[in-house]
Amino acid sequence: MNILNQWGPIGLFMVFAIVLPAAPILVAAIFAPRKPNDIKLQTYECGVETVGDTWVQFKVQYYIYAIVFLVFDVEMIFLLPWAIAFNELSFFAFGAGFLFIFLLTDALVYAWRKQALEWH
Amino acid sequence: MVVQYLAFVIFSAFAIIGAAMVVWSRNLVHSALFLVMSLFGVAGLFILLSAPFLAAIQVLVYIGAIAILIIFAVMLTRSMTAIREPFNAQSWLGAVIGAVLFVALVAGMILPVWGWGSLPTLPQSDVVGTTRDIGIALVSADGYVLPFEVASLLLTAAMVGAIVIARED
Amino acid sequence: MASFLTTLLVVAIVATTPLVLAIPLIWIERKVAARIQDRLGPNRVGPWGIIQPIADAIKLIGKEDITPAGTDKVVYNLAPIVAVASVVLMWACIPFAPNLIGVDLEIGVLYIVSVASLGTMAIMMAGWSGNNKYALLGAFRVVAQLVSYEVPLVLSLLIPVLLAGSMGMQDIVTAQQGMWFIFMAPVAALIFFISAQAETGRAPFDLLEAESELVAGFNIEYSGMKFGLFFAGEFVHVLTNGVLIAHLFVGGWWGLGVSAEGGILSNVLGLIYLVIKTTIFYFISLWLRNTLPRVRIDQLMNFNWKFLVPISVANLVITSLLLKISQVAGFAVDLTTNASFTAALPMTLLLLGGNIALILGVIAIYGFNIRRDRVQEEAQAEAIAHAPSH
Amino acid sequence: MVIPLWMYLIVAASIFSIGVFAVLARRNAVAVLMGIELMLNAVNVNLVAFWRYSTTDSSMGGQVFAAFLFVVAAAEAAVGLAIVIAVYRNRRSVIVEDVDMLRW
Repeated sequence: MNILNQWGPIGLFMVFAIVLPAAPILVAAIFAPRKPNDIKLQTYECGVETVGDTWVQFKVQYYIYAIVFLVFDVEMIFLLPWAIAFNELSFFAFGAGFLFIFLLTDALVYAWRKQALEWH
Repeated sequence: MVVQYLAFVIFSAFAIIGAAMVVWSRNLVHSALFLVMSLFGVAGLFILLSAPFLAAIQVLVYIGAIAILIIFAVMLTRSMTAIREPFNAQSWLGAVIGAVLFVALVAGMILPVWGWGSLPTLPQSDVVGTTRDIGIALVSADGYVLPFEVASLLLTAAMVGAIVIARED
Repeated sequence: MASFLTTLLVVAIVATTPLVLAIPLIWIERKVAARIQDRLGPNRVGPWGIIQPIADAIKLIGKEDITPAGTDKVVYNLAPIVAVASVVLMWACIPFAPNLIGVDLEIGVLYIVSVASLGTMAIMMAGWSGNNKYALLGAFRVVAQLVSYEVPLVLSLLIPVLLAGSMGMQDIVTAQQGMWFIFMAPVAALIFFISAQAETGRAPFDLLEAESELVAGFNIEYSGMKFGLFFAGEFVHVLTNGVLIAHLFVGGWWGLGVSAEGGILSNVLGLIYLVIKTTIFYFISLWLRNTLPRVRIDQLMNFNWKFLVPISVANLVITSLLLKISQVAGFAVDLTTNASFTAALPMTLLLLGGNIALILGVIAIYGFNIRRDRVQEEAQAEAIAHAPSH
Repeated sequence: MVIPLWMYLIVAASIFSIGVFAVLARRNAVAVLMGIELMLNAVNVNLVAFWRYSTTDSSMGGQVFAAFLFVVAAAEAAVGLAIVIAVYRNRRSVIVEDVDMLRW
């Protein structure tokens, strides 16, 4: 099977990639001393211990960066096959890719003009 | 191919158990992490279906971007992460609808049409199209060039819309 | 069965390589940092302190592993594993020599990028599970930085893919037989290097940790081996970036006396060339880390979104346009089949010209903007100075 | 021995049903959106499975269609979550039932 030849090793790789970092943690868990006390288990804070769950309000700015990133990431779905097939594309197909990039640049320009990319 | 079956079972278990835990978890961050698990299983299924490009895109877009977006949104609406009652009053109705849908799909559509009764349809060959073929199909005039541009437009619109809606002022 | 055992052996070797390399890397890193800062660095354990990282590892194993109260145990323990796993998985399809590669996937580059994006998830998990608001805030900043810099990274990654016409790592390296891609796309190489540096979260982009100012970032609640794993993951990630740049832009294992067909000599020489190239980029990365001052977060974001991303989009447009023109005009060569130096030269000159034009254009635009801002500021200062006192 | 098509379809159907249940039963709007993502994923599995097992069509239609679904999912997530954030800002709630201004 073609697909198994290529991706079977990747599956094995995944097992190794999980086992290799897990092993030192387990080894450490066996050898490391364990003497917990209340002070030691406190969350690392300045001064008074937080009461209840962690509770912070976050800036919406993080979300906006994530949106712009998402759009460019999704763009990759189309640009990568376009780049691979580049040598075989007609001028028309090449132009289609151009229009695609242009439309997305539009979105970036919009975000820029609306100061959505500023860090407040 | 025993290995293939094994991989199929593992990935399906990832996908289905992950999906079930998305619904079941009270903590929304756990839900999001189980969603990642489910999406990962689906990526594995894509590989079994000889679509490695889509599998990699699944990891890149869903796990690398959409899951991050969801966790950001969970954090931004943070006082709501631990709602005492995660299910609404009609949840039993939802469960019934979901179960009926599943039974109807499996017993009504999948098994009669593609299941035991019919001839087992098999893939044409082991070697299927590559990413290059996707690229050519996307931008050639007799291919999907119009959806390709519309996708770009949709992304632009989504980004503009999301920024407008989410901004503070 | 035999083939399965061979595969298992190959996978085991390739997967352990990055983690084994992490041990000397820690020593090299500390030594280089010390020399740059005019110190001696580790010099007690073993000759030149070379055993120091092993002593560190033993110390980490013997350290008490404190899991603070209120943590989400499963996610907390999973996060360092995912962080390291994402880096280890990247090595699955990084070539070492003409015939030495874990798996030569058809979608190699995409695989590497998507596996690397798992690291972002790990940071989010680490920051959230600690039940500490500073860790969470730190994680948010890191994630915002990582996702932002992934955009120029992937956009500049597209250029080698475009030139080689393939996403497979070996194909991209093979296509650079006559001409390294850095000569065809220096701008892309530079952007890739900068954003890769930011992806590892090191100086000058290390405000997520800011060791000299803050206590730590997302990993504040971690101690002992789990903290060590985050650290090891970072070290290996820097090396991985060096290897990636070597492969994508300076010809990977190509060098004098290497042939694509392989053979023992080619493989050995190829590995040596790759190590040399990687070392150079790794050293530049360390050098930057130890000499540049840290940027502020608004500078970080502005630099990415208003400088790197527009330039990488423009670079993509210019490079693809010139490539198409040279194909239509007929002097482009198919780099996968015929890629001697002379054959690739006209195309390279054209692309290089485009890149230089891009650089000049960027300098002109930013120079103009800076001058305009300064003139405005001076005019304002003038107005204030000459304003009537009443 | 190849995995038959109906196995993939059953996996997709179960993910889809779970997604439907999430959309109908969860109170938190973000969880509802996660349910929609699950449903879209199930559809994607179906698309790719039908493409792989199709005996008549040898084009890349299935994969291309799935790629467009990624775009739709991404757009849906971005805008949907933005709406949730905006609602939360104005009404301090992400419970779906609390957002009932349009209800008659």
